[in-house]
Amino acid sequence: MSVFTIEAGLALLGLALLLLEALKPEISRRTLGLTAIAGTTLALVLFIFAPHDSASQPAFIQPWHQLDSLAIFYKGFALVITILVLWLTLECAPYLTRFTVDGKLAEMFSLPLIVCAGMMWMASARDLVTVFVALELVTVSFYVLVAFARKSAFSLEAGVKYLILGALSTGVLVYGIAWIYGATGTMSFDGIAKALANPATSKTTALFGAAVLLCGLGFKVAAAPFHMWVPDVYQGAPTPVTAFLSVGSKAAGFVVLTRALDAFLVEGSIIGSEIQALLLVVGSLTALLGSLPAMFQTSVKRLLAYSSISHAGYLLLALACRESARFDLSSGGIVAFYLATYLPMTVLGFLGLGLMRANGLGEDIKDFTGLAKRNPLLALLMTLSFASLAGLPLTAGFLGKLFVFLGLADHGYWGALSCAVIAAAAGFYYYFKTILAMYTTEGTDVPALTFSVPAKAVAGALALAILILGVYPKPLQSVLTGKSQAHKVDSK
Amino acid sequence: MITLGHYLVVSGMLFSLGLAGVIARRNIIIVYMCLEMMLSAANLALVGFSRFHLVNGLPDYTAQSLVFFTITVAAAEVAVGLAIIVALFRSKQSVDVESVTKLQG
Amino acid sequence: MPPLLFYLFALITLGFGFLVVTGRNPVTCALALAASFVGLAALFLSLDAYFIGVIQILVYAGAVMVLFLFIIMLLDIKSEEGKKLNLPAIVSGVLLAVLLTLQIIAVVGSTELAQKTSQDTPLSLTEAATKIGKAAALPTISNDLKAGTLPDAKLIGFTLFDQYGFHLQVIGLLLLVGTIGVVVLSKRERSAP
Amino acid sequence: MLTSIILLLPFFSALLILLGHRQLKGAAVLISVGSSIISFIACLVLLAAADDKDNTKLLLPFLDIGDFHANIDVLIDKQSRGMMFIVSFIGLLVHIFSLGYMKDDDARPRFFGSLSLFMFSMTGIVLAGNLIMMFIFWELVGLSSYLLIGHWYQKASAAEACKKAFLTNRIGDFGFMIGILLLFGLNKGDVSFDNLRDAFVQGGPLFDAQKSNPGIITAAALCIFMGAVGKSAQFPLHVWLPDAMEGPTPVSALIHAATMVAAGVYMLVRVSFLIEASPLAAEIIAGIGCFTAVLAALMATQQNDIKRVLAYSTLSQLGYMVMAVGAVAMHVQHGHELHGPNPGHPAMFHLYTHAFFKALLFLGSGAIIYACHHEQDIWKMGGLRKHMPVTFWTFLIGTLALMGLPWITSGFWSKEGILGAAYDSGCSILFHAGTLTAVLTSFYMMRLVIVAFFGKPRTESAHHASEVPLIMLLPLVLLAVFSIFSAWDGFATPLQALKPAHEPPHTTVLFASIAAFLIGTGGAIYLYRGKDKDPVSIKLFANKFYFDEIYAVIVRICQDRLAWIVTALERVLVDGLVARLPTAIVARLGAATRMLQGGHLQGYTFLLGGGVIAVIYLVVFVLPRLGH
Amino acid sequence: MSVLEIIIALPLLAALAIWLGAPARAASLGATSINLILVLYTAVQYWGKTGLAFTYSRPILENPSLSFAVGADGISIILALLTTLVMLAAIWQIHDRPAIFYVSSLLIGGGALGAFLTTDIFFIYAFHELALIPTFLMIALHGRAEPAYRKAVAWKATIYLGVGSLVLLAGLVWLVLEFSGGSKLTFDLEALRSQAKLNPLPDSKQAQIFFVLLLGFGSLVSLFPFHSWAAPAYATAPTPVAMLHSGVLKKFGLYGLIRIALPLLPHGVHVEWVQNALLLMLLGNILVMGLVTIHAKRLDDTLANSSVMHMGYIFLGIAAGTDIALKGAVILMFAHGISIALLFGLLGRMRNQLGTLEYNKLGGLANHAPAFTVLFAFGTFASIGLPGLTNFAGEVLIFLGNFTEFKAGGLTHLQWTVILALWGVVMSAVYMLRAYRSIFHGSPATGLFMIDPALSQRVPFIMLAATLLVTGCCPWLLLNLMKSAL
Repeated sequence: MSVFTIEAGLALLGLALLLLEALKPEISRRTLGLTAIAGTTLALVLFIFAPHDSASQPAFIQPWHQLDSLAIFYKGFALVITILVLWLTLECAPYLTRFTVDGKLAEMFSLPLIVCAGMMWMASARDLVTVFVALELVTVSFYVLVAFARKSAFSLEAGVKYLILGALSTGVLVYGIAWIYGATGTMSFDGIAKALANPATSKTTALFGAAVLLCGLGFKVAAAPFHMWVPDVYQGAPTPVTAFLSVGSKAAGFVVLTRALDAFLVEGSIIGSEIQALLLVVGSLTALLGSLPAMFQTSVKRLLAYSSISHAGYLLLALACRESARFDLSSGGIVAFYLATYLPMTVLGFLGLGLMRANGLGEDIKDFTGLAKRNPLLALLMTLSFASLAGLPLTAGFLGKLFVFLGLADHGYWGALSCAVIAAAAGFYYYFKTILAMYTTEGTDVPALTFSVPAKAVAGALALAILILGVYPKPLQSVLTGKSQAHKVDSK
Repeated sequence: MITLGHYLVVSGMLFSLGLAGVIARRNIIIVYMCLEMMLSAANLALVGFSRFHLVNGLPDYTAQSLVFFTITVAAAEVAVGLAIIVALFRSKQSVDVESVTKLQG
Repeated sequence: MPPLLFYLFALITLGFGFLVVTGRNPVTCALALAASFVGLAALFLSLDAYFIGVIQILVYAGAVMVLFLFIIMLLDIKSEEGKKLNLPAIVSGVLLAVLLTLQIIAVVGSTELAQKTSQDTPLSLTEAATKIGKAAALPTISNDLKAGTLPDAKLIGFTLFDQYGFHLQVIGLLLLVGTIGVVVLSKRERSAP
Repeated sequence: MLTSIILLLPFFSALLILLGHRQLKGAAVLISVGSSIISFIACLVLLAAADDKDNTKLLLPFLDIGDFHANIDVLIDKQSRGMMFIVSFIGLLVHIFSLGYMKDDDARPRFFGSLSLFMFSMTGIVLAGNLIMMFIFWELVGLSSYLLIGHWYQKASAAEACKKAFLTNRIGDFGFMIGILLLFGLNKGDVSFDNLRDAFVQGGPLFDAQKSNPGIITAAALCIFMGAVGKSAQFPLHVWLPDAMEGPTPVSALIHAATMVAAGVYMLVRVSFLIEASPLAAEIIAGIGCFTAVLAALMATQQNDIKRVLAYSTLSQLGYMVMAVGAVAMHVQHGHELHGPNPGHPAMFHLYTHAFFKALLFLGSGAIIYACHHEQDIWKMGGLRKHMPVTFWTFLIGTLALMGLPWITSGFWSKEGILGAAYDSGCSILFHAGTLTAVLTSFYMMRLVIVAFFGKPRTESAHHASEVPLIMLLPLVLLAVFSIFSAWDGFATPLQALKPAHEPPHTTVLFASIAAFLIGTGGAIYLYRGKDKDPVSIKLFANKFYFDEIYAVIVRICQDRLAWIVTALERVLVDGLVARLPTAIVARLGAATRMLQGGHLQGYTFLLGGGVIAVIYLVVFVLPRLGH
Repeated sequence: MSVLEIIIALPLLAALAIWLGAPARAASLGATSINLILVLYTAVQYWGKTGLAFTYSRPILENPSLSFAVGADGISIILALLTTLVMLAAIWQIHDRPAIFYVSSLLIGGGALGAFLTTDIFFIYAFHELALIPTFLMIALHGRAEPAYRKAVAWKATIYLGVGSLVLLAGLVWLVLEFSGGSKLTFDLEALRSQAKLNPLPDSKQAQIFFVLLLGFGSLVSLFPFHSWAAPAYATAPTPVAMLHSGVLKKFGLYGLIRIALPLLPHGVHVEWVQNALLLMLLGNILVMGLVTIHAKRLDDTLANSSVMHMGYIFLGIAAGTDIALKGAVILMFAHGISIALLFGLLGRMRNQLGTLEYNKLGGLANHAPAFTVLFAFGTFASIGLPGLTNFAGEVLIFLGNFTEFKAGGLTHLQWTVILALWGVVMSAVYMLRAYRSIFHGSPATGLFMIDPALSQRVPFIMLAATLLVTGCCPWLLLNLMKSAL
């Protein structure tokens, strides 16, 4: 079974679920949710065992679909995050249904499948048309998902903000595509790379197009100054959707960004140095603008939003560091690695939030007070998640940061490195603030928290992933190394 | 003589006009209209480039395909967007951008 | 296209666009937008993109604008502005628009690409008939080309279904998602009093 | 083996007692006294031992890094053997005396433990074969002195006194350490006395340094001397010794009269080669010694506390010895040599005789205090001659020895030696001041004896005083014997005292000493016979030249005020600049960036549009010009 | 498998076990006792040897080359010994406290052990950071002050340590990049060392990297002027944390300088501007902090500030960079760790029993608690630098080590600094004796009641005091573990 079949199947499964709910409205959300999870898990299993070479794909998709290492990694990534989000939705369902008009969640189980398919296609895209189409599929689905709990004023507000700003960024993106196309005469990444390596190409036009295009993509990955939607939308959206946005959508954005930058920064590119400088500036700014305001947040969910901005900054900085002979990971590899470490820690954080909401608690830091007493295991796991987000060693988060720092230092980008360091230092403050709340016991005499065995299992697995990635990243690295090598060959 | 530059400038002005509207207007529906204007401006640029980038002596139809997709996507976005705006109006009795300022800080 | 017509349509496009941005009444704005899109469609035609021009009128000026008008009517939105103008927003909006325009003009001015005219880059339809590979196999296209007419819709159709068949499906899916979204988002509360 | 016993026995005794005295109870005293007896015997054996060729021996390892060694090596020569005898003999007598004196003290085990610790440390100083070992034990005697002065720590004055003693010594040690470091550097890391001496004599690195930069040798000598200034309570660090009298009297006898305070002199004699190498240092040393001698003697004339009189007298005598060190060095610098292979040194000789009679005087005063129920004011005594005859006679012998009763007492000979050295030094001030000190010494000692022992008892406690028990008398008698005879060859030779070789005494010196004795004694008898209160009152002397007050001001300004100012600066400047300012900046930035997130869509769209324009501006219009 | 891995793992496993429900005291005491025995075993095995021993490496990444590599030489073993001793004492003296006290002590100690016994820069760094969260939480939650104040203190310390370790990370990354040359990146200390021997960097570059490392490591060790976190943190921290952090964890920065910075950048410290900067900073530690300590009016302030001050001497040893001085620095690290842990342990007890630590409210405690007084005296005199207790050996070696290169012509900056630093020895006697006098001497203040601890609770303190005495009288015991020249 080819990878493409799996992707298409996933989208079809989403449609089928929609149809099922429409025809049999009495079907329980549990069944729907479990079916979706089972389907995605099956897809993941099939995907793992499917042949991973382009040749095995149907011929008609070859012009726009590629199956290099990066694509494979992100496809797997998308499947995993989708499963987690579906499961989180199921876990959060009791309180989510309070905010939907009919008390149902059917689309919350089917739309993620379609989104997942869209993200998988984005990962494989070879040209800007495919990127645009897949990206819009994902974005439009997210418009719906963010505003899904529309009885909540927050969710609706988030929906409106995401809609307006998202549409604005789509406009910018298309405008950028237009200019890139104008400058290079092609929409495919390979063609763009080839054209940019040609000195005859008009530099100003190319620069303009690339800049506008990157602005459009920057919105998707929450790069400063296009990040301002993130805190509001993340805070307002239902928690599973927030997790999906902050991990899935961001990863998809980064895979496209990686592809675009691979083209823009190709060997001998006429716009290479400018774009690289832009990345450094924007990355540093993003890391700072994510970290600094986060220090004053009182809502953990909003804090995680800012944290995700800050992490986007590191990822952008990683993208700015091109290959180094002394380093087995390409910048795309580092980004992939970082995202792989980012997944468990962020999802674990949102999982904790969701579980607390499910227990009737709020999302403020003060709601975390005394968590260690009420549920030591959850507190321990959340501590691990926040420690990893802060980048404490022996957790996954540290390695990601270390690679970024190594890359920056290796290229001598000291200014960017110091911004990253300042941002990380500020990060200590707000992550530790939350950790402190969990262990504070004064003035709280609240009953113990309980959560289900599967929840424990998933959270435990994520925590384990954080630790394993933190101390034994070799398997992941070797996967990425092999793949980014293949990717290099592919893109040439 | 009308050059590609003319089209591009018109497209750019339309794009800027849309942007100005998006920033300046308070009625979300009008904001949304301005967004459609921006998309159309991008389309104009695309079509312009495609006309002047001949492939086999013909306009480049890949770009025009993208324009086609953009228009379609815009339509879908409008549908979803207006639905959200309707939902907003239902809950706030207003489509003013200032009615959504609860999330901040 | 004669320069005069170009300027006319450009003026229509931009003028009505300006009306969209400044109009007090939403209905005015919507109608102005439709008019602007008509001007735009004319510009598309002048660029030999007949199909796109038609689509622009059909989909945008037609369907989309009707939708807008419909919603405006449905929600019965008054021209509620008038008294309170957000002056800083207007100033900054204008400022940004001017800056962006100047930047674009500067970029356009600095690139040779922008100097191309339709005379420099004429369509060579008859030669094209032999070069277009697979599409040449379709007699309607090659015949039209040989006859010296541009089979615009046919060529786009061919490109869409040959190169972008999959994308078309995805767009379909996207429209479906949009539909579902509309249903989900505008469902009325059943237990509403 | 012998030296290990002498050194380590008191160590283990001290350790055992100090850490376990509550379990040991009475046994503690026995352990301590027993160890001092064994040490004394071992020292006697050591006296008899023959000289070795290589007299520095490794006893215990301490620090050993590559070529650098700073171990516990003992240097056994005439000087250390003689000194060892003094230390162990007086130590033993003090132990015995304390058995009686401290009978009623609950904290007796602690006292004896500290005493053992002192014996250990002092032994270490005496046997030290290198400067670092000497420094180690130098500090340790400081500790034991601290513990013993603070024996009655409940008393605020005792608690303050022990602190003062330790801190003042620390200041001296500050210099001592610098001196050691300089010598260590100059002599390529070797600070054993033997090698240092060789490095001078046989043209080693020190010799070269002396040639190339004599200043550094002077600096080293003066720094080393600073250690002696602290330990031997020379001006300006003399203030701790009178206060140290807060300790039990046997301690004053042993530590603050006979042995520890003399360690400074002992050490100076050990490094005499260094002082001899620097004329300036020798002059300064002699000057300070001489100044201290006169100053302390003046202060002693107006003291009323029996122990304080003795304390100032000790100061004065130590000044004498230090002056002798300097004077001898000056003498040598003029091209003279001391006679003999292991020549006697007047300072060491005076140290030797002084140890006996000053210990005797202190123990005698202890007996008086004990008898008078811890009354120390001499004006509240009187007539004790009849109540305590043995004490009186022994005390008198000690006094005469200190005054230098011509020909009979040991003190006469040793003092005459010092005056002789001063005379020879070529600096007449030294000689004149020395003579003046001798006059004053006779005066205040005679005053003490007359006021305390003659006349009528002036208080009840003096009236009821009775002779002390035998166990306290025995040491007095033994010491009295030594006070008279220790200068005789029959004693001095086997005890290996560093008696200067017999030179025909200068007649001037001889006359001067005798005259000093007579004038001082006569003056005191004339002034004080039959008086009930002091007929002379010189505030300046009674208040010790206001040194304590001046120092208190200095400490308050230089230390407490400075500390206050520095603390304030540290809080405001350092913490402010390093911690608060950056934090405030970051916090402000955070707050400012948060303002961007105002929640208004129009603001967000503006930022987004502005961002696009800024990026375009940067990428298209700025960066290409920067030539990136 | 190396015995060192067991030593590192034991406390961490014990902490996990306690968190999951194992009896706290038994588990932690068991683990630390076994650890002490294991460390002593390694010390005996290593006796008189040189070079790295007990090495074992588990590769984790190939490029950049990263491995979980353990190995110990004399310095590591001495510091591991310090860690286990202080850990045992700190845990033993915990009395009637929640399990988090045990867990955090184990984590801090385990982190320190990991840092001292691994030979891969990545893990050396990582293990140190492990202690950050427990320290933070313990000060913020269980500190001995008003909640608002202790939280502020915890924040200050954490931000300082966090920022310091980030600067350090930057320095380490720079180091790794410079020494990896054109080949692949490696974090292995031994590999970097051999690189440094083969291709030493130019002096100016060494100086720059060394300075960054100095700032990074220095702020972890409260090097002036990056010290202002330390005193309030130690004064406020719960007893076991104060013992472990000031006694053990703080030594990490110094260990890093001796272990990483000096061997890789041997000329870095001798370049004039670096040396002068370091000398100024350490004089700040000694003289400024000495005066600040003199000004202190409470015992906790005195001890906390003094612990900052004494770091200056160790830096002095590092500044000299000679074999003797560095060995002295290591010994002083050990000595200071033991003595300050002893003092903080006793201070905790005083605070519990008396409720106040202000000098003008205390007095005469020696009358009631003689054994306590003796134990405290050990700490006091050790920190004064009295011979016979370990600190002296360290200090004197540091001073001597600065004078091995001596020109008769005059003193170098380094040597002038030593002379100024010697004045600090006087100052430390001033404040420690003042404290001792105010607390123990004099007549008992009214309303104060304090008794000697029961014998079983004396054990941890006796253990520390005995260590001071034994290694103080026989510092060659420690020197014999450091046969190889530094």
